[in-house]
Amino acid sequence: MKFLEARQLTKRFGGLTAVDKVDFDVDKGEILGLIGPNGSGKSTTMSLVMGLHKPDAGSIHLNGVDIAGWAPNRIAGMGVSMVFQHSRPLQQQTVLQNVLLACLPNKVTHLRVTDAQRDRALESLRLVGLGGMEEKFPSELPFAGLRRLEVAKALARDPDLLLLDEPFAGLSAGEVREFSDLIRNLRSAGRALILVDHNVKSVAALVDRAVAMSSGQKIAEGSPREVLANADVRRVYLGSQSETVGANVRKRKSEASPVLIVKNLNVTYGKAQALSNISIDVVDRGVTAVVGLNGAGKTSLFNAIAGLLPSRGEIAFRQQSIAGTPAHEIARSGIVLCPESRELFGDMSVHENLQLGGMHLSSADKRERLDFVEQIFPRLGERRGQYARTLSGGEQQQLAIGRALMMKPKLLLIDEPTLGLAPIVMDIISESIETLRKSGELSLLLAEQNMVFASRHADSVYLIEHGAIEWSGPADQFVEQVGGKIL
Amino acid sequence: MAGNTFSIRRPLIGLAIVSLATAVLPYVGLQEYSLSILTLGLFFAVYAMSWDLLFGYAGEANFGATFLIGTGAYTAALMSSNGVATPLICVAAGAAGAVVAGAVLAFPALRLRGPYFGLVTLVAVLIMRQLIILFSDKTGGEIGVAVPDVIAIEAATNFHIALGLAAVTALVLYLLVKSPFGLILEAIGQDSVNAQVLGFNIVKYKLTAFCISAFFSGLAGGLMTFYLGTASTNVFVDASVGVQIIIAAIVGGRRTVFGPILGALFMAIASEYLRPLGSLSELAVALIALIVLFFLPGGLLGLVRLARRPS
Amino acid sequence: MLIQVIVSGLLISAIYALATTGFTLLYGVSGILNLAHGTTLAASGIATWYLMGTAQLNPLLAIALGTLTGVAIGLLTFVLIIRPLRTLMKLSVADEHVFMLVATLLWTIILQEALSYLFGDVPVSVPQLVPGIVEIFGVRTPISSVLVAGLSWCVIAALWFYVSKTRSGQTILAASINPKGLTLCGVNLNAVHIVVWAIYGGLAGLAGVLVAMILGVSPSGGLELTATAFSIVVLGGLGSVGGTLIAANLIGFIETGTAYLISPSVRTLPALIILIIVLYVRPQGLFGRR
Amino acid sequence: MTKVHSGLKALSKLALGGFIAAAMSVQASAADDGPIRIGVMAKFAQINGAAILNGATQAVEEINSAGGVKGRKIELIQYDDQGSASDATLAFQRAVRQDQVSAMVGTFLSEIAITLTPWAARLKVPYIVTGAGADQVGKLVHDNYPAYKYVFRTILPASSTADGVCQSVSDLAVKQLKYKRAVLMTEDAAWTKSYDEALKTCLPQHGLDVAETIKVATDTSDFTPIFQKIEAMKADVIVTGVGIIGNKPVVQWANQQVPMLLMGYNAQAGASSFWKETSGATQGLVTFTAASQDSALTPKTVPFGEAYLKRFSTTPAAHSYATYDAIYLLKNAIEKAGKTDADAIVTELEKADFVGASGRIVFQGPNDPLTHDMKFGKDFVTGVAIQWQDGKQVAVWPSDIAKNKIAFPAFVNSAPK
Repeated sequence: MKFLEARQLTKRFGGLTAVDKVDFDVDKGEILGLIGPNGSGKSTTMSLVMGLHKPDAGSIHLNGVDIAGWAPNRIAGMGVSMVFQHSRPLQQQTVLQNVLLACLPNKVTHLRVTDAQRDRALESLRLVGLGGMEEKFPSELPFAGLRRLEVAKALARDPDLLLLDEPFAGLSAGEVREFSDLIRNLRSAGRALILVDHNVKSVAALVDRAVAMSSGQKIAEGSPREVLANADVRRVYLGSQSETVGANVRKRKSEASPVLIVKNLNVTYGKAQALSNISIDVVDRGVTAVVGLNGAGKTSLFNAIAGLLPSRGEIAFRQQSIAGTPAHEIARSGIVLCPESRELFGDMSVHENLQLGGMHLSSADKRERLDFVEQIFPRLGERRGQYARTLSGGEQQQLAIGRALMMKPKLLLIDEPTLGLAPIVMDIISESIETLRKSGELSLLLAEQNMVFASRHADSVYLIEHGAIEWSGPADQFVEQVGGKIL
Repeated sequence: MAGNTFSIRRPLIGLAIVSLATAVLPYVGLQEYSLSILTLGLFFAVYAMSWDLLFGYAGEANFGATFLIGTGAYTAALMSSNGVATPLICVAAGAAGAVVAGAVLAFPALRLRGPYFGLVTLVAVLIMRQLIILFSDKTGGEIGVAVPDVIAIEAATNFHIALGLAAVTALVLYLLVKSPFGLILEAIGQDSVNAQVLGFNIVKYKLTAFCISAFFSGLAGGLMTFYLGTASTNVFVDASVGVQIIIAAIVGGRRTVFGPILGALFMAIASEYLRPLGSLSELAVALIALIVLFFLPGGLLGLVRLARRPS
Repeated sequence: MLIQVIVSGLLISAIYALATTGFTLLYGVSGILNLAHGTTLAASGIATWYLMGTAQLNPLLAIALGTLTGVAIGLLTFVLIIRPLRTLMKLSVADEHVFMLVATLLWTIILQEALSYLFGDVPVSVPQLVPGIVEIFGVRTPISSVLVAGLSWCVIAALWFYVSKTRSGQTILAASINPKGLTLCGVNLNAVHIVVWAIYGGLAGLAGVLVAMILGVSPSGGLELTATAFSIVVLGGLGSVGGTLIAANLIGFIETGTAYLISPSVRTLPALIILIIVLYVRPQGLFGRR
Repeated sequence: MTKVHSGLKALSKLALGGFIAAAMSVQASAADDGPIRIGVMAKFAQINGAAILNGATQAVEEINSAGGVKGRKIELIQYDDQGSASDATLAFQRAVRQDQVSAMVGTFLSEIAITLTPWAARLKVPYIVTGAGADQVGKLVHDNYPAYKYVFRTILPASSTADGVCQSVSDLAVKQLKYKRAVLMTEDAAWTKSYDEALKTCLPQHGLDVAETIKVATDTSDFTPIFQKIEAMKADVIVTGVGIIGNKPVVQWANQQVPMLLMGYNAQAGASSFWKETSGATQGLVTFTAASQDSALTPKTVPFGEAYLKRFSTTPAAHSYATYDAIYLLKNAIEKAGKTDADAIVTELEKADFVGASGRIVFQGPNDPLTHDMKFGKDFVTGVAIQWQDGKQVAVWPSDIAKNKIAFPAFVNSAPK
């Protein structure tokens, strides 16, 4: 019997099955990696183990006891700890007090801190490398320090099973290395660890076994090497081989000056630097792709261009600076964002969604535009009266692009157009991108995890890692020069 | 907490000095009328401190403070008017009654979050008011219950009672929020998921906090009943009195224990100065509170801290 | 008896429905529980009472001006309270919620005291538009009440038409579903909020006039009206206009039924108790989605 | 946290310093030759409070222009209780301890009167209640006599009101209109408990059956169910007892054209502004009240009403008469005592036999059930019943002063069923 055994774990949110009959084990002294793209259900799986969500079906045996459906504090009492991705320490208390909190028993009559508790807190701080910072306040710690503080809190509870949610997000390469060492040390102390990450590379070097998930299901399990070599996993991350066959990779160096120029763009979230000195040129009337793994900073870049995020640096659209312009004015000026989250009006019909996209057009223009969109996505014409939230994921993606097209964009930003879509829908999106390119009326900027998909359509490609441009160049050189390094 | 005993001791010494300094006010020429303003202000200070234990630390906005206060006041008043016990026993029973009523309300209400919790606590006040009117042959209805006994008649004595109560409440609450219990409560208030993951049963802690808040609210309610001489719905079971308490706590500075005292006294003294405005004085107080809310989110105590922190 | 319950229930429910529609619409679009709602109603009713009685204006003109009072207070609430709170203070979502409640409570007191100062704190009633009575299935009913109920449902129908059939209405609906999506469609959310507050004020204003005509209003009765509206809206599910309409009828009928069948002295108790039970069993309200 | 206490200290120094300075600067002088200070307390933003203040003002102005109290002027000081007992206790203490008033009049809400009664005893200052009618005030004085002897009342207590309602209703409804059945509709409040009991015994004795007693919640908004129910009982008249919800039942009675007269007691309907507040819906309503503009209860009643109308552009309410008389009672008592000493004033008040605007005022003694309440009935204070007719309160009872007969609103059939 393994220390932790999860069987047929299932969680539904409304109609969506976020976790679908997933099995996995982890033993003491072992690190299990849960990997998968955004929305694959890996974080929900971890929440089920911690008790933050109640599973709809399945069992979780910890040391032989079924803890499925227990309240989180009871599960914590069984020796399970969790490190959250976003830390919210107590700002008015010192670092030491924040860790002391974790050492306290669940007893309202416990009114004095014992020496033993204090020693344990100090020891945890030392272990994570925060020795000497005890009397500082969390606001005085750097971003990585806050992450360490969270780990110290989890460690102070001396857990048998430690759950880590995206421990590397937002960290620099050097910090990732230090953190990996820290986590490795935790395993050697005889603990069981589960690590959730989409950063496949760092996980591969660290974990003993990996479970890959996609659309709520387990698609592969085994050693990191086996999982990474798995065809399904590669398809989820890179796109399948069959799609690249016959790919119409074209080289086109536009003679016209770039339609959008981004220079030295910086975006910070509190202390975390999401983008540092990003510079890109978007090909006029062509397709430009920004590729990178989940969390690399693609969405931040797009949101910054669309005016949804404050940023520092230059953004010029057709030689005009648009930095600091309100988001709705940017949208009206012709830069239209079709976000990863799609942001549809769920309780309104397909037709109403499209109408809202074209609300600034004259009625004749609007009718013509509607025909144009329904020509590209015939499916939307068939589903005209249906509520957007009842559409399938692929249809929603088409509607999101369709609604953006209703605004007659000069530059269309599409964030993750293919994420989580079935191959057949991907083909529809592919075709639509080609149609738009041929129409010659707009420029496209794509953000993609699926690098093969991206390089197939793009004229020029930028690779982002950890918020910085790692590579840029023509699309046809991308696969040969960079492709291998990603996975 | 070890390592920062000093930072606990100094505010406590401060509390003691301020309390003692205030206690001699009757003997240095402060008029009896001024004392009575401060007396009522100090009772409000206790309400506001108790309320802020729930709001500032446990993160729950209780719109039914007067449900707890009213239970304390009416329990004490009804016992006294029926000749059951001496005033002090009535007050103690009032505090105990408030704890019981608070637990009965809180145990199910704490399952709810945000506006829903607030609504249930608000509705509790409305229902209690209705019941008092409905059973007016026992409760005195809209006329209230007159208490035959008094604890003290002298303005100075009543002032000392209120001051002592406020000081003891401040002391107990301050020690409590600086203890592991307070640390956990604050963690729950800021991020209840995280606190659960650290192994804390948030309902247990919030319920305890609710009972403590109820205890001091009920205690002060009972004592204030004996001070005023009657328990009546407009003073003790009224949503708008609850609003005044909330305003006092936020104006003074939430999550500070001492801030609400400042807020309550500020409101009492401000209304006294604004009295020449006649019926517009309440409007002026609300306006001031609104301005404080907008420009000093940390409250008056936050302003003092801001001024004392150079950077 | 049953017919009486049905007729009276229908009339009172229509007023409840109109008086709460604006409140729930506002929550749906901007996420704000305006605790000054009842006082906004009272202000409009009192303004109409004053214009009709003391200033001797034409009744229809007075009603129109009373409704405009509601619009003005709605816009003032947004400009003086809501927008400053959102722009001046950088609050977390949870904090913003509480500060919003406290700020609108303070605003309630300010409005209430200003009304008391100007008009005195007394309950007042707006004269009936058309005096006289009709018999409905043998139940004697004031013509005005029937008109008011009819008008309430007409306004609600007009609101429905506006939201589902006009471009501006669709924008507001979209803002309530997904404000970010609307920004991406090139719409200025701030402008949408102003429109919503104006519509809210208009709904509250007209409702206030009608409440003053049928039931009477007073400055200090505002909080009580807010509490009733709040209960109805929460029962129906916060932000769900349809749920609110159903809950308004539910509460209207339960109160009327209680008054007829049990006793007028416990009229509101069963509704309050049902509300608490619903909250425990289904905190998102009868028709709210989580 | 280390900064807290010093900050607290600094701020409290600041606030308290100014406060103390201000408090100490207002040192009142109570010299024997200065003006006599009398406090008047109510919530002045309310019509009732304004009526109390106006009654007091009228009396003080008359007395001062007539030479004052043995040459000393009366200074009237206003105290707004904001309708709250805690504000009221503060104001009462300010009046006595800081402004050093010789007596206090006013108070509309019973809970405030009951709260202030022990304070008047503690602070030893004569206090005449002129607005609040709960019997408990008189009972408190009775039970705690002589400690609570400082409290008097010139407004009728609920039991006297019930008495007056019974007499007026039986004269008007039974003798004049030949009615047989009544429904008692009273608000669900503490003061109506004894009111209900009294009427349920008294009315049948005069030949008016009480078909049922309907209690109405004080937060009732819609009266339709209540009126429908009453109508189904086939009664001839509705006898009301409302003090908190005066406006709504009247307006809805008119709107719904309930075909029965409203009689009995409606506190708000005694105020002259009631016509405006109800936009005229009160047409035809009959209520018992202390006195009215055209009721010549005593030679003083009508002149007072006329002077009041001239001075304040409105007609007096019941509390105006009560407060007006209270000030005169105090004046007489001080003159007789020759000093403003509280016990001396009380002794004189207890001996008073004074014809005021609301009747002949003699206070009940320590052995009567409601000590220091006015004696009620023929030759003492009787009260009047008025009916609202075309914007005016018209006295319809007692018959010797009644100007008009009962008139019927269009929707009320005059004949008994």
